[in-house]
Amino acid sequence: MSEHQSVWRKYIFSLDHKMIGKQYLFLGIFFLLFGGFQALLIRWQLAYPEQPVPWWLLGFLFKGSGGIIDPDMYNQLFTMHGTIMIFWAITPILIGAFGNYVIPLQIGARDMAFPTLNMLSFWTMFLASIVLLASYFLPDGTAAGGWTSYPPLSLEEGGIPGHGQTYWTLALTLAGTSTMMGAINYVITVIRMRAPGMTYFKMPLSVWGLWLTSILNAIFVPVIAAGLIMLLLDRLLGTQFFLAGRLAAGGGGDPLLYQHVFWIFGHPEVYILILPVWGIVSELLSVFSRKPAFGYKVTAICMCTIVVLSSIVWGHHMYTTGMSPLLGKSFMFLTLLISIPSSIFFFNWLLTLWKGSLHFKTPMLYTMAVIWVFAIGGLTGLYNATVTADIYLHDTMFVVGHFHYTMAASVLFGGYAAISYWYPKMFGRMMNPLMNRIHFWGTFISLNLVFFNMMVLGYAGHHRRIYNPAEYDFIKPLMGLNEFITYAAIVLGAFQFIYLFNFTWSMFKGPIAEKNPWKSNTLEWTVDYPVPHGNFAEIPQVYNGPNEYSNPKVKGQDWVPQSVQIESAG
Amino acid sequence: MTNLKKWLPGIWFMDPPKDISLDGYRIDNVIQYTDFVITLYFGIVVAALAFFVWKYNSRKHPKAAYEHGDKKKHLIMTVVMGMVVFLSIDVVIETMSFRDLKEAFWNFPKGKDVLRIEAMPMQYAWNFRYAGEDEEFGTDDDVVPPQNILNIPVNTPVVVQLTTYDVIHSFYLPNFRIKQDATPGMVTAIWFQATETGEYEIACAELCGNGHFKMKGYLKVQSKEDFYTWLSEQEPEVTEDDWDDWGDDEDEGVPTKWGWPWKEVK
Amino acid sequence: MKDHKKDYFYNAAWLTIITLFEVWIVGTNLDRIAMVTILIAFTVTKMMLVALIYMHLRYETKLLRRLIVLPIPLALFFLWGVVYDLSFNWTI
Amino acid sequence: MNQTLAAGKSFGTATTGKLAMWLFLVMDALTFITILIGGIALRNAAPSWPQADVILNVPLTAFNTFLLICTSFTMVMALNGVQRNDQKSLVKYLGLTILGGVVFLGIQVYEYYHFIAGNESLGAALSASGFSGDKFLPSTGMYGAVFYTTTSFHGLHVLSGVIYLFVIFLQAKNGIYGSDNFDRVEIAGLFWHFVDLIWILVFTIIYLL
Ligand code: HEA
Ligand code: HEA
Ligand code: CUA
Ligand SMILES: [Cu+2]
Repeated sequence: MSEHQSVWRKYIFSLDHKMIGKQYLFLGIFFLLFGGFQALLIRWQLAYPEQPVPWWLLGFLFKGSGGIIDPDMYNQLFTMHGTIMIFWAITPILIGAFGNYVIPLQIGARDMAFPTLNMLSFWTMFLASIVLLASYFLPDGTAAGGWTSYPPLSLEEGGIPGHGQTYWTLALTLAGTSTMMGAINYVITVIRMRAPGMTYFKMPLSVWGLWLTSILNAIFVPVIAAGLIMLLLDRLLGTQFFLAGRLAAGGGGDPLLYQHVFWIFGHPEVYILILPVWGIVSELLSVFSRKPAFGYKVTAICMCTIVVLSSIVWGHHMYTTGMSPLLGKSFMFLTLLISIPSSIFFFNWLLTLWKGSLHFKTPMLYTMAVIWVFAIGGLTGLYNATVTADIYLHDTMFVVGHFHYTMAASVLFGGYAAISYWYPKMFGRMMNPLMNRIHFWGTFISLNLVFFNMMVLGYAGHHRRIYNPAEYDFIKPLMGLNEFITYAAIVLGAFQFIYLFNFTWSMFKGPIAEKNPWKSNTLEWTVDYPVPHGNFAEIPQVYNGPNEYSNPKVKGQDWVPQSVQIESAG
Repeated sequence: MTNLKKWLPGIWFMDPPKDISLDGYRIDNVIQYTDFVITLYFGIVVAALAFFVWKYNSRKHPKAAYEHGDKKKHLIMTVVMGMVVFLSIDVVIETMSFRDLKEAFWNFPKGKDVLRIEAMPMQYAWNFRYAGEDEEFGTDDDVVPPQNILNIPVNTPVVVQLTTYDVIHSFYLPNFRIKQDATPGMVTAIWFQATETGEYEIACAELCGNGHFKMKGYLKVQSKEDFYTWLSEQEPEVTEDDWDDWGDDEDEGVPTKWGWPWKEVK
Repeated sequence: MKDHKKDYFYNAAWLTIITLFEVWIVGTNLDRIAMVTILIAFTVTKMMLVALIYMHLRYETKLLRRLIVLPIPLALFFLWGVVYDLSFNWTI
Repeated sequence: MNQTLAAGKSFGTATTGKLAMWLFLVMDALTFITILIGGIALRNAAPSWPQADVILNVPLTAFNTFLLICTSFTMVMALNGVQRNDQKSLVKYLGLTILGGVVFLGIQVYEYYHFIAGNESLGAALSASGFSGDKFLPSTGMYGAVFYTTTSFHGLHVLSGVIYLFVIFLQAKNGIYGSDNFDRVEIAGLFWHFVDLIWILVFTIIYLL
């Protein structure tokens, strides 16, 4: 590899998976901030409906409407908040950044299978971001049909003016294209580029999670691509796939078709977001308990089972559409089946801690928080899965609470764990543990206050996506709680800046990291910082599983790199 | 299982809207049961976490056990755990739910006693239609009350059939614990029965545009006599013959000709 | 490497013959259900011929073949679910 | 950046690029299948659906099908050529394949043009199927929507295939492929056959059923 690369090749159009991973990371953090800011505006409106946005929430942005958020703006806010958080924050951070950064290093490869495709994938995502951001400058604003964008509301005939929805659809199609390129790359890389000796069941569970996520991406993003194409044609060419009733002159199609296509993709999508976290959590629990992951194989198989099951349960988002009894019952049954593998690997997580030697480094704290929040998030999924309970809870804040626990809370904590854990390898320095601890506790407490109380609201009947809840008498008594959530959310948001500060500051001022600060076994810790393009001087030969911690055969230390034969170690 | 509410504490400190329906308790019950078991499991998880943190932290327990957990007994243990969760939560709530669907929510009442209503939400209002004296929809004595007004008699099963004028809406009655989407191009149905008189709210639970948040209806549950008095006081709407034509003929944004011959529920 | 020229030629011939037969059968007034069944059977045959011979799936490993076939049942499940739900109505 | 592929003999001699192409084809197929599922579901729920041969020109399209089958044959012959290091036949058959693809596209464009420009006999066919007007457009009911979406999406694939093959063709003319280096020809061939395979499905569903 030549050392004389132009800045251009090195930082911008880099082919190095590590640089591309970082690019994704920064893209994701930017949108995480952006989406988080929108969340706070949503919260402001829910607590103080139609009151001027204060300056510290950038109230001047709403000068046009007298400082207040108007209904149209509110719809745009949560639509873009959901879209951005899912497709532009979590996907780039967990799959784009860590998929890229971690997979080749952990399986002992020099790079991705297709470095150019990898670069193209990032730049397609970048283009998608530009299209998405451009929609903020349209005269009628961004899309406003919810992140699910059900037609006919998301069609011309549905009554939302302007081209925001078209931009949204285009941006999402582009982002999908990027994701598909990435998915091909990750799947094939894991199949093809593993170092000698790295069998499937010697891969770290984090690779398992990322790999399974990519498989889901490969199968289901094409499905939503088809849906988006049809939506786009409906908007641009006058087809009527998703129009029916009075709005569809001369026949027309069926809005339910979109819902099916969307959720055939949409349900797996939520597992796409959580699978990397499950993998990372399984791996980190083992590292910081200094103990092999309990039931490693079973955990991997459970994740595979969930991948399979996740593709046949989409109907649970549509119980109230007038679904036939047969489908309703089948989908409930299939959905509930997921709790078996979920609780099995959950049990394995807990038993990994059992008899371990727990080191509460910051990545471990975030990881343990995932156990807490995912237990709540997962278990509340069961209410939603129940047809009768869901007749009441569907489209209420209860669902919002459920998915923030699973998505926002679990995935965010998983992301923080991953960032803190791989930071030394990515940037060569350590993050400040004190700041991380403060951030951890602040986030953990306020986040639970925010999201748990959302479920309380939902149970009390508060439906979602409403601009001014106080319109309803039955919600009026809940407004106090709404205010409380908003305070908590503001605190939550404020604490994130500690992390952001720590993240940036440590990049320049943090203590230089050792080669293997966490004493981990996996291959990425066998190379020095900065990891050169090409990663390994010599492709390692893998001998052990990823979790040989506290192996009694190893003398003098409680870890052994995967590439060191145990008999000859220590 | 009778009313679970009596002996299981809920975990939500805000009460849901007052239940005034015949079957709402079923939904409350299944939620209560789920509350109970998941609190239990979450408690176990938290207890385990706390115990491990206390017992196995590295200061107290510097040497971890070397345990892969891949022996047969471990496999059996975890699978049994999974099955316990499945049997104690999933199977139970599934049984409850299927029973309730069969006995109540999917068991549409038939017969003379049933009040039939057609509903056609639009951006952003509720239109309701009663069959009138002859109990046939599409005749000249159909009653269409002012928008957003729905009156029903107490202790009478009510079947509402829905379709929509424009985009998807969802007919949500918090006090009855139910909702049903109204989707263009199809007629969906829902039924309920009130057990108490009073005034309640109807909400739209599906995002339908800028006015979604104030797409609110007023539900008045009256005694039977009051209801029929009220009904007879309403102006019957003269309908025209072309049923498919509803909508082209708007009067200040209020569709005049709409409705459909009553459809039997499967 | 073995020479498959002959296979390729026969394959093209078969594909053409089946296509001609399909077009012909549509012109007859066969019972609708029988016609649909026949057409689907022929289509599947043709697709298999292309995949197995032209795309050399016949010469790939069993694992690859299986993996490629795997999404088909999934797609059929989607088809069933969507078709069933869209044609279902609570009211008649 | 050469790395020995120590792991994963489970796919035999299939190269990494080939596996990736297969994966891509499966994904692409899923997009197609979703559109087709939509079409089938809508058709199944529709009160009426025109007989295929009333509006569409089935014989012409049958010829197109035949053409695609032929190009699949020439494509595989091109591969056969390069495997035998027969440069001439590689270039010749690749050229024929591209030509076939272009003619296919030409016929499709002609068909579209005929529909979009409209004429009286088309108008008669349309009204026989319950549509008004004498132009057949994407907005002509569900039928037009399904027809145009599937066929144009397929057409785009043919177009990309033609471009893709053209690149390979230029490279082949420069003689960079040979009996020890034909992986990329094979991969391009996979894509081309896939386009044919999907067309078989589209032809049956849109033109025959
Ligand atoms: C990462 C995201 C994520 C995850 C992981 C999940 C996980 C689950 N979700 Fe969730 N869900 C969403 C994100 C997610 N969901 C989103 C975004 C929506 C709304 C979209 C929208 O409408 O906008 C949604 C909506 C949603 C609905 C539709 C609600 C409605 O709109 O009316 C349903 C219904 O069934 C559902 C169910 C489930 C179930 C059963 C799981 C299961 O996977 C959960 C399985 C886990 C467990 C069962 C817990 C594990 C077990 C234990 C903790 C017990 C262990 C105990 C011991 C060891 C002692 N979800
Ligand atoms: C992963 C996804 C995700 C995340 C993280 C969040 C985060 C938050 N969400 Fe969001 N939300 C959704 C996904 C998400 N949400 C979706 C899909 C919807 C549905 C949309 C729809 O209805 O269509 C929704 C809807 C939604 C609503 C309902 C609106 C309505 O129905 O009317 C509300 C209301 O309170 C809300 C609030 C919040 C809050 C307070 C947070 C807080 O957690 C935000 C706190 C802020 C941050 C966490 C970001 C700060 C980050 C940094 C400072 C950078 C840190 C630095 C480094 C990493 C280096 N969200
Ligand atoms: Cu109507 Cu929301
Ligand atoms: Cu789901």
